[in-house]
Formats: sequence, C-alpha cells, structure tokens
Amino acid sequence: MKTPGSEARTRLLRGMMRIRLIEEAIADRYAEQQMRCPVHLSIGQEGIAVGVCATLRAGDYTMSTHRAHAHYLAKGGSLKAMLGELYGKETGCCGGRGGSMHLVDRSVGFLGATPIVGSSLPVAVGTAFGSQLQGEDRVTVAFFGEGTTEEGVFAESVNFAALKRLPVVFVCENNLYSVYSPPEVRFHPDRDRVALAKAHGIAAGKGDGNDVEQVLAMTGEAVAAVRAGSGPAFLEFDTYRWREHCGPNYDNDIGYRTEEEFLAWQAQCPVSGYRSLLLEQGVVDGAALDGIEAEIGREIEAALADARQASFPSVESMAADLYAESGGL
Amino acid sequence: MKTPGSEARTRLLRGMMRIRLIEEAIADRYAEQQMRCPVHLSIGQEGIAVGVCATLRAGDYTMSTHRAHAHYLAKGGSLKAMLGELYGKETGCCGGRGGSMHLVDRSVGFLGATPIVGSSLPVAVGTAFGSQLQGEDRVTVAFFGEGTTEEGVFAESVNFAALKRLPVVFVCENNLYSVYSPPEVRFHPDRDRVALAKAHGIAAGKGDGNDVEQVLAMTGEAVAAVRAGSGPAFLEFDTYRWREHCGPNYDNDIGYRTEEEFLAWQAQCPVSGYRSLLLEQGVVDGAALDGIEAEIGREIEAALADARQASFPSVESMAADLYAESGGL
Amino acid sequence: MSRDLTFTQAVREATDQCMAADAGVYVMGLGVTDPKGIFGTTLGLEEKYGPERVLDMPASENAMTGVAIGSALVGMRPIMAHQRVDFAILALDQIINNAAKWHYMFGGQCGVPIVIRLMIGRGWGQGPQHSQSLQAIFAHIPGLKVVMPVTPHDAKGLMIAAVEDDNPVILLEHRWLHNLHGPVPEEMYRVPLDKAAVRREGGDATIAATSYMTLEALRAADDLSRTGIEAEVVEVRSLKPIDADLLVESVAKTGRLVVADTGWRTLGFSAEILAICAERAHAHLKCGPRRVALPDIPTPTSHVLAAAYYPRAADIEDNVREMLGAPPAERERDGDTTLLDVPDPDFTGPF
Amino acid sequence: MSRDLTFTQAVREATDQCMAADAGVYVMGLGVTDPKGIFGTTLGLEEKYGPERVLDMPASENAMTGVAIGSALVGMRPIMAHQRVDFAILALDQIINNAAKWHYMFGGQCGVPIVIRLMIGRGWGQGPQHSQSLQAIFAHIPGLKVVMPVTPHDAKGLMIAAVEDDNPVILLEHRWLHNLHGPVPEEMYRVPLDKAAVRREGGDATIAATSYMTLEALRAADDLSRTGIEAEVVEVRSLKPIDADLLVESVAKTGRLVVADTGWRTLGFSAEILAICAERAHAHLKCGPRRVALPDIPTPTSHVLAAAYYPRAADIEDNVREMLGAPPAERERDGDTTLLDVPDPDFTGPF
Ligand SMILES: Cc1ncc(C[n+]2csc(CCOP(=O)(O)OP(=O)(O)O)c2C)c(N)n1
Ligand SMILES: Cc1ncc(C[n+]2csc(CCOP(=O)(O)OP(=O)(O)O)c2C)c(N)n1
Ligand SMILES: [Mg+2]
Ligand SMILES: [Mg+2]
Repeated sequence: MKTPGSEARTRLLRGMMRIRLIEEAIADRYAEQQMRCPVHLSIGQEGIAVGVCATLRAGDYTMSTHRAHAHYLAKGGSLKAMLGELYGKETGCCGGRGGSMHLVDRSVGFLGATPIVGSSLPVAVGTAFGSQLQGEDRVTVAFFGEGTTEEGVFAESVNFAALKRLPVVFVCENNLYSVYSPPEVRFHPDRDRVALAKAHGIAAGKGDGNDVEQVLAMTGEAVAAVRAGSGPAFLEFDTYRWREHCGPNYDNDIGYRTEEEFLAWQAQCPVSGYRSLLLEQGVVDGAALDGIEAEIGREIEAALADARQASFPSVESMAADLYAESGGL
Repeated sequence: MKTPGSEARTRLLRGMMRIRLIEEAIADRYAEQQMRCPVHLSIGQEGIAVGVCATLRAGDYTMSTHRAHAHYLAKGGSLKAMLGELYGKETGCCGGRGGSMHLVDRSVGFLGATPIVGSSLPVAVGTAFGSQLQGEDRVTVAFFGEGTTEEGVFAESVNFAALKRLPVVFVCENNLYSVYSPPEVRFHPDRDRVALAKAHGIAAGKGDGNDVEQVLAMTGEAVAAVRAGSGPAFLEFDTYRWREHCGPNYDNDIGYRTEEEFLAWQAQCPVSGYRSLLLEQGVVDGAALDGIEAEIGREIEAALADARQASFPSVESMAADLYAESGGL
Repeated sequence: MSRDLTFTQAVREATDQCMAADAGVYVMGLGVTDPKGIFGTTLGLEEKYGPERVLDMPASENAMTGVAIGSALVGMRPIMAHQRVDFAILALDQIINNAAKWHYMFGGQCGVPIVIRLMIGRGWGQGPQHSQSLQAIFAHIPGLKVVMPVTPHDAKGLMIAAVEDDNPVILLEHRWLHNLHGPVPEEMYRVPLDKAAVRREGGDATIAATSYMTLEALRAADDLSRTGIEAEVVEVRSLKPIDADLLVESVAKTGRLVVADTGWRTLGFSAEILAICAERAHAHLKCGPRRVALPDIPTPTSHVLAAAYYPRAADIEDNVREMLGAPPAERERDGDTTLLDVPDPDFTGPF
Repeated sequence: MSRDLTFTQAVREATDQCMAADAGVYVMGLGVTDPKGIFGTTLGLEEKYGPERVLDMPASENAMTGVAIGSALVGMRPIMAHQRVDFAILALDQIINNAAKWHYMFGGQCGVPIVIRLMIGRGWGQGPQHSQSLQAIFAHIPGLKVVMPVTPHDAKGLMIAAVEDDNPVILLEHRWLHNLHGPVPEEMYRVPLDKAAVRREGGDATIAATSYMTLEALRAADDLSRTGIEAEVVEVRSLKPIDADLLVESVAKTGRLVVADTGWRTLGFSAEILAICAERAHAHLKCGPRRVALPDIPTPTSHVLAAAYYPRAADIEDNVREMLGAPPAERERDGDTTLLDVPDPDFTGPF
C-alpha cells in the first residue's frame, strides 16, 4: 500500500474532524432532551472508522454495533438521516423506528448496526458469504469492540469466515472497557485476541487506533488481500472512548477509570495529532482547516435544523412494515 | 508424574477392557429393542476416559456429553444404574427419565452428562467455580468432542475458567467427526485448538488417545498443576469412534468415511495395544487376563439381568420432581 | 399431475424446485450433505446443486443463523435445517433479536427471506433435550411467520411459499409425519402461510389441532363418529399469522372447542387458540374450551413414561364426550408401551 | 419494623440479607460491581461481601448461566442479573435446556437453586432490542418459576423466596418500578412464589395485571370507580406456578375479565390467563374476556410511536366500559408524548 498523498491525507483529517464535530454537536444538544434514545458516542475513536473506510469501495459492505456513528459516517452514511433518526423523526434512516443504536444506509453499503453485543458479527459474515456465493468481489468490514470478543458468537463467526475464506475483515476497536468493566474482570491477562484469530486460521494483526495512517496502511493491505481471495483478516486497534459509555458526558469521576488514564489517551487524540502533523508537514494550512471546519459546521447546522423541523412518523404508520411484502422468487 | 506400577497398569487395562466389554454387550443387545433410547458408544475411545479418570480423586468432579458411557464408568459410576437407565427402568441413574444421554452418579462425582452440544461445558466450569468459592481442592474434568469446540460456549467457558484460574481440565476427544461431518466442512485446516486454548491464557497440550499411559501422564501433570492453583488446562487427545455416531452398528459403508481409515485406527486399538504391551512386558499373563475378562463378563451379565428384571417407573410418578422441594437457606 | 409422495419426499421436491427456480436459494445445516440428509429431506441436493449451495456447517447454531440473515440481506434465500428444534434454542438470539425485527426496525427497507426448518423429535427415548415442541416461543415473536405442515401436499406447498416469502419463516416438521404419504402435485405450488384447513366437517364440536396432533384428532373424530358425535377438525397449519377467522367460524357453528397441540399446556399454542375463541366466540361457546397438550414437565425418556406423557386420540375423544355429556368411551388400557414410542411398527431405532 | 423503601432498595436489601444468611449466595452479572450497580440494586454489596461473591463477568451470557448452574449443583446459590431481558436470550440454551430440566431429568437428585434477574427496559428510545418483555417464554418452560414483583414489599419478599427456593427462578423487574416506594419490613420475610394478590376489590369486572401494568390497572380502576364501576384488580405477580384459583374466583365473582400484560398480545402471558378463565370460569363469564397487551410488533424507538405502542390505563378503562355497555370515557388526546417515555418527570435519560 503506497502512502497517501496530500489530498488523501487531508480527506482523512477532514473525515475525522467531521465525525468529531458531529459527535460533539450531539453531545452539546443531548441535554435538550430532543434526542430521546441512548447514544454511544465515538469521540476518541474516529481514527479507526476513518482509516478503515478510506480503504473501502462504495460497493463494499460494513456493519456495526451500538457505537456506530463513526462507522456509519465514515462509510458515507447520510448525516441528515442519522440525525433524523436520533430525533425520532420520519426522515431518520429507520423512519424513527431504531434510534442511534440502529443505523443503516444501504445506499452506501452500511447494512446495519445492532446493539445486542455480538449480534451484527455473524450477519456481517453472512453478507460476505452472500458476496462469495454471488461471485462479487466486495469486502465486508465488521466493526465491534473488544468486549464483543467475549461472546461465543465471535468465535463462531471467525471460524465460519475462516472455513469458507470469506471476504470479511474483522475490525476490533479495543477501547479497554465494556461499559464500565475493565479487562481484569473479563479475561485472563494473557488472553490475546490476535492469537485467537490466528488459531482459527486467519491473518491477524494489531495497531494503533490513534494513528489514522497506520490504520489505513494495515487495513488497506488486509482489504486488498481479502479481496484477492486470501480469506478473512482480523485487525485490532487500540483506542479510547472519551465520554461515558452511553450518553453525552465525561465520567472519569465516577470511579471505574482515572482522570490520568483519560488524559494520557486524550493526549494521543487521533484528530488533533494528525492535524498537527499535517500542519507541520505543510500538507494543509490553518486557513484551509478553518474553511473545512466552517464547512462541516454548516453541514451540521443544516442537518440539525432539518432533523428538528422534520415530522414525527405518524401514529398510523406504527404497525406498518412488520412483514416485508413478498414478490416471489 | 511417575510411571505407573504393575498394579496401576493392570488397573488401566482392566478399566479399558471393562468399558469395551460393556459397550459391546450393549451393542449386541441393542437390536432386541429393549434399550429404547439413542446410544452413542465409546468403543475405540476408552483410553482417554480411563487414563484421565485414573488421575482423579473420588471427590473430583467430571461431566460429559451424549457420548458419556466411558466417562461415567471410568469415574466409577454404577454399571447397574447405567444399564437400568438404558432399559428405561426405575433402577436407572435417572429413574428412567434420561436414558443413555443423561448419565449421572453423584456418589462418585459424575455430576451429569447432557446431549446438547457444548451444554455441559460451562456447567462443568461452574462446578469448578463452586469448588473455588468453597475453598475445596477438587478438580473438575469436562469431557467433550472436538465438534463441541465449534460452539461459542466453548470459547466462553474457557475464557471464564482462564479469568478465574479455575480448577478445571478441558479434555477434548478428537475423533475427527461431528456426527458424519468431517473437519473439512467445519473449520479451516489451520485451526488449532491447542493454540486457541493458549490464546485464552491457559495451558494446553495434545496427545495420543490410543496410548493410555500418555493420557495418564499428560493428564496427571495437568491435574496436579490445576489442583495446585495454576489455573485451567486444555488437553486434546486423538481418537476414533469405531461404531456409528449413534447406535450399535459399524457404518463405514455409508460413505462419510472409508473402511481403510477405520482399519488404520482399529489397528491402534487402545485396549488390545495395551494388552499386548502388558503381556509382552510380563505385567500380566494370559490367565490373569482371562480371569479379569470372566469377572467383567459376570458383572455385565448380572447388571444386564438386573436391568431387565427391574420395574419400569410407575406412570403415577411421571409428574413427580418437576421442582425440588426447598428447605430454605 | 399428482403422485403419491411421503412428507420427506415432498419437502425435498419443494427444496429442489426452489433451488432450480432461483439461484439465490441455498440449503445449510448440520448434516444436510451427510448420508442421512436430514431424515432424507436433503438427499441428492448437493449432487445436483453443488457444495456451494448445499452445505454442512460447524456446530455453531447462533452464528450460522446470523450468516443466513446476512446473506439474505444481500439477496440470498437460505433454507436452514436443524435436526431438532432443541438445537435452535442456541440461535434464538439471532432469530428473535435480529431476523424477526430486521425489516420493521430498519424502517421497512430490507426483508430477511430465510426459512428455518426445525424437527420435533418424539419417541425412542429422545427425552428431555431432544423432543421439545417449541412453536409457542416462535409464534410469540412479532416478525416471524410460523407454520407446521401435516400433509405431504402442504409440506411442499408451505415450503415453497416459505422460501418465496420475504420474511423469516419457521417451519416445524414433526418426525412422525415424515413417513406419511399422500398426493403431491408435480408442479410448483404454494399453500398460503396464513390459512387453516378444515380436515373434517362436523357440527358437534371443533377440534383444532397442530402438526402431528391432527392425525390424533382425525382418529378421535372417527371414533366419535361411530357413536354419533360429529367433530369438525381444523388443522392449524399456520400458527403465525393465525387464521383466527376460520377458527372462530367453526366454533360459532359447533359451540365447543378442544385444542390438541404438540407442545406444553401452559402458554402453549393451545392457550392462544383458547384466548382467541374466548375473546371472539364467547357467545357461541356452550361450555368452557379445553386443551389437550403435553403436561408441564420435560419429556421423560422411558417409553413407559412417554406413553403416559403424550396425549392421544383417546384424550381428545374423552374431552369431547365430556363436553357433550356423553358417557366415557370404553377402551382397553395400554398394554405394550413400546408400540407407542415409534412412528410405525417397522421402526427399529435409534433416530 | 417497616420503612419506606424504593423497589431498588428493597431488592438490594433482600440480596444483602440473603448473602448474610448463607455464604453460598453470590451475585454475578455484567455491571453488578460497576458504579451504577444494576440501577442501584447491587450497590455496596461488593464492598460488604468481597469480589469473590459479587462479581462482574465477561459478556458471555450463555456460558455464565451454565457457570451459575454448575456452581448451584455443588451447593452455591447464585443470583444472576441481566440489565435487559433481551440479553438473556443468548442464555436460553442454558436456561431452557439445562436449568429448567435438570432436577426432573436427572430423576430428582439435584436441584438448581439459581435466581436470574431480568430487567425490562422501557422508554427513552430503548427500542426493538432493549425493551422486550419476554415473560411468556420463560413461563412456558416447565421447571422454571417466574415472578414479576410490583411493590417494594413484594420485590424483597419474592427475591428472598426466590433465593431460598431450590429451583431456577426468573425474576423480571420492570424499569418503571425501580423508583416506586412503599413500606418494606426490615427483617427477612418471604412472599410465596405461587400466589397472586388482590390489590383492589370490586364486583363489576376483574382486571388481572402483570408487573408495571398493575399500576395502570389501578389507575384505570380509580377512574372507573369515579363513574360508579368497581373493578377488582388482581396482580399476577407469580406467573409460574400461576395462582389460577384466585383468578378463577375473582372472575366467578365479577363475570368479566380484562388482562393487562407488559408483553406482546399473541401468546403473551395474557393468553394464558384468558385460557385458564375460559376453561374454568366459562359459565361465569358474561362476555368474552379481553387482552390489553403490546401490539404484535417490535418496540418502535421514536417516543411518538412508543406512546401509541404502550397501552395505558385508558385502554384498560375503555375495555371495561365496553364490556359493561358504558359509554366511552371522555378524555383528551395525548399532547406531549415526551412525557410518556420516561418513568417520572425528573428523568433526563439515557438509561
Ligand atoms: C448480549 C448483550 N449483553 C450485554 C449488553 C450490554 N452492553 C451494551 S454495550 C456493552 C459493551 C460492549 O463492549 P465493547 O464491545 O468493547 O464495545 P464498546 O462499548 O467499548 O465500544 C455491553 C456489555 C448488550 N447490549 N448485549
Ligand atoms: C446444539 C446441538 N447441535 C447439534 C447437535 C447434534 N449433535 C449431536 S452429537 C453431535 C456431534 C458432536 O461432535 P463431537 O463434539 O465431536 O462429539 P462426538 O460425537 O464426535 O463424540 C452433534 C452435532 C446437538 N446435540 N446439539
Ligand atoms: Mg470496549
Ligand atoms: Mg467428534
């Protein structure tokens, strides 16, 4: 994989900035109690979503979990439809049926996110199986947290993907916590997810989720190999969730983690670190960045206004769509 | 672990001979249609059950699966209660409620066998957790087939055992098949169960299930370490199921495996191989073996007669024991 | 053109025709390619359609159900088979949380056209963990369709309708129906997934039955008829959506209802039929409706206990007679219970 | 001595007292030791009893349920908690195949004394996968006991009875009950696991309610009373075993039945109550019984839809009035639906 050029690097930075600003906008407005659904923000974890999705084609598939905003946005999901969904409006990507934990935008290959831990993993593998059966050269990326690997379905999913050499990349975001639970209460210190994946017979590696170019490089290589038919890959990236598990606030005071730990990770911010690097290297200048920021700000304001103004779904529509109408074979 | 003396070696041989003869007696009589339940015979797999259980104390726990006869017998489970159960009688170890797939003999620490693949694994881990909480130095052995490792609950069970450093030994009997399904349709050729276990953070090893002394030595070492607090161990032993997956017959003709494969494994018979060895080394002589065989034969005949003569459970008792009567804390 | 086929052959033919008609249809499940081929229902398919479209799988019920769902999201139409409904309990997460809800919760954008075939074991000491009859669980979950064919004709027609449907369909097959034979048209045809069928007309009582219990209900109706009591037998082959209208209509006519279901009594499918008829046909009911169902205990293994555990025609008959104030039928007590734990006398176990 | 405690405090006190009384009792579940302590119900227990007996766990619901079972087989008495009933679907294999059947299938040798606490989410956009109310599934399975406490008093008493019981007990807690407060005796006491409770007497109609719907039923009864209609409210806090006698007695007295349940309509727990009363109280019923339950669709997330999705006192009231031929009550249509998706006005989300 060749190193990205200036334009690509600026796109990476812009992608992360955009997600950061959108998530912060949500956090800022959450207290207004108009977004009446649980939200699991991606702030601090933008590098992985952006680095990974930059390696994908429009026709490739991705799926995610309760913490899906960054993945959805990085894959190109509609911001208006996402905010509409958070506001419970009919313009939402699920027409208000799902909320933040159920994002979908099929037009860009983001096939869905579901909040039962582990539940979207085998579904993602199934989309890759579908691609294989159909002779398509699509790749599927399954995003999930490290806690998800404790569910049995993770092992089952990796095993079947390995068996069939499916075009799927498992992207594990290791942010240390599963809700408030630290690693010590969840697995043996010697547990090694990369080794687990390899023991199933697939390629696996580990990288720094705060370094978007490392994510890009590792994923790019994996995606190329997977697309070429090498079988699945597992990639784990270290990262950190800055805000509370669910909700808009910081929660370093409630006792499950320390302010020091948080600050150490914040110092490695994937967005500001990369921003400084690109400025330093002259890839972008401050004015250009201001322009980008302003542009994103306008996009967010417009999408927020849209979401606020949109109609709620009609009560009469509530029972619709329980079943799909069938057209036969 | 010191090598076993003559008496211990003879006991090992006798244990395997006994299981073989019991299983053959069941197979011979199955066509009489008096044992009206599915039976999964252990013929060919005796070395593991006997080698493993020889390392255990009476107070140690074991649990098993649909293919439990050898484990139950090797741990000291009552033959009469087992045959009674197969005949559906009230003298059966479950009073006829369970059949061959649900053996139990709490008096010898055989806490139960259940035929939902993987379902007894976490339960076995739970008994070890109980022992740990109670400060007991018991060890639990969980027996299961290699197919069981495909269920997610296997990974979950190993993970929790590793986390808590529980006194449990996972004994995987790799007989190549899951019902009629060969490895090729179930996992990647590079899948490595020993590596999987190690990646969870536990000790693991692999041995020859046809060599009872190797089983004994490896398990003895593992059990001693586990009892001393080292945390769980995973052991895999290669073996082969001689008869059909379920039922009394040979089935090398139906197409899922070859007669040659069967013959090659039969040539490594754990029982006759060890018998020859002990004869050759003068540990036992032919007359002694004849005596043992006759003695086992009498035991089997008596147990069979007992099972045939025993009463069926009364229809009136059918609804009893749905709930345990509670005595309070 | 109709031939005489077994239920097994009918299921296989339906699968075969669906696979021929649509390259998206594939078959997956433990043992679908093995020499037994899910009690014969998948035999020959791998040879005909290749190992990509007919595949055995690891013992990973939950993930494999997710795989089926994922493939369906991108245009495939999987048919999954489990040799026992009990094994599908491991997959309830994917079935309940994902398959059932996907279309609704994502705003109606994408259906999940999967068929899950579940076998209900019975007899020959299958026991507590291999012979549950869990249709009530599936029929409780919004978003699933649930059918239980009885005749070979319906086995084929419901199977084809299920595969063509864009929703998850649970198709429960009772092992004691697999050898049943009857006329089955050669061409592809559909039996609607939401209609019950009147299998025998009568004016004195309605016997609503599911799955294998339909055969027992028909036996009971025969016996009753010999003493002048005419029972109407309604086969509830579609559990969800349920054909409530037909049930209510029949009960309105007969004024009496006995429901015979293969599942447990409490909260079993029989409870729903009673509830519907109590709600909608109360004025027509001449007496309280009744349930003939499994007692609320796990399946005991010993054939002696199993004989007492499973209700039969006689139990249905007794209930109808009691409702009508007719004296109990005279009959002999069971002699040889071994005859009652196999589907037919030729059976020599094990399953 | 009785104090005024919340439901949350009552559950915590029950757990505390059981742990003090029996060293075999331990508490396990995702988050039981975290700063939120399962909505406050496990707070302080780790400090008091140590990390061996109060433990967080990996996200491995099925295995951890097996672990609970295994430990129970050797003398422990685990209390497991899941923050949503939806997560327990992953553990149904161990619950249905093992826990429920163990005592029976192994011939009555060994009970499985485990308590599984399951939270029913509601409101604030919990949506399709975080607010199911699956009591009907558990109550269908022989061998399980299933309770749904409503008052703080019963929360404590049922919890203690559940822990002391030698069988698997499923205890479902509705999130909208956690802040309810009321008198709770200080000492250890038991509320029987198989008895319903009459919460209000009346002769015109029986409203049988489960869990949170009891509060709506009492509101409905209040409103009805204002127009001279006296409803009897029976709280079905024990779903299995069910107190059928009390229900039948009440219906025999009132002649009318409306069941208000937190679950789905089809094959929901309301179906069983209708079935029981149809069977045993047919002669007393003056009209068809009715169900007030969730429509058969997944929970929609948007509060506007959720407001229409969840039935309330008004729905119960309307049904009772219709049965009595009384004119519909006059009331205003919902204005601000945001008020309906939180348990109390102070709530600021998220759960
Ligand atoms: C089956 C199931 N169990 C538990 C939960 C509760 N839960 C929600 S998010 C979460 C943490 C998952 O951790 P991880 O996969 O690391 O994702 P992160 O939140 O850290 O991004 C848990 C346990 C759930 N949603 N589903
Ligand atoms: C959950 C579940 N899925 C499928 C089955 C059907 N089944 C019974 S035994 C068996 C094979 C298990 O293979 P393995 O663990 O290797 O044991 P072996 O029979 O080879 O001793 C299977 C798949 C089952 N009993 N339970
Ligand atoms: Mg995490
Ligand atoms: Mg095997």
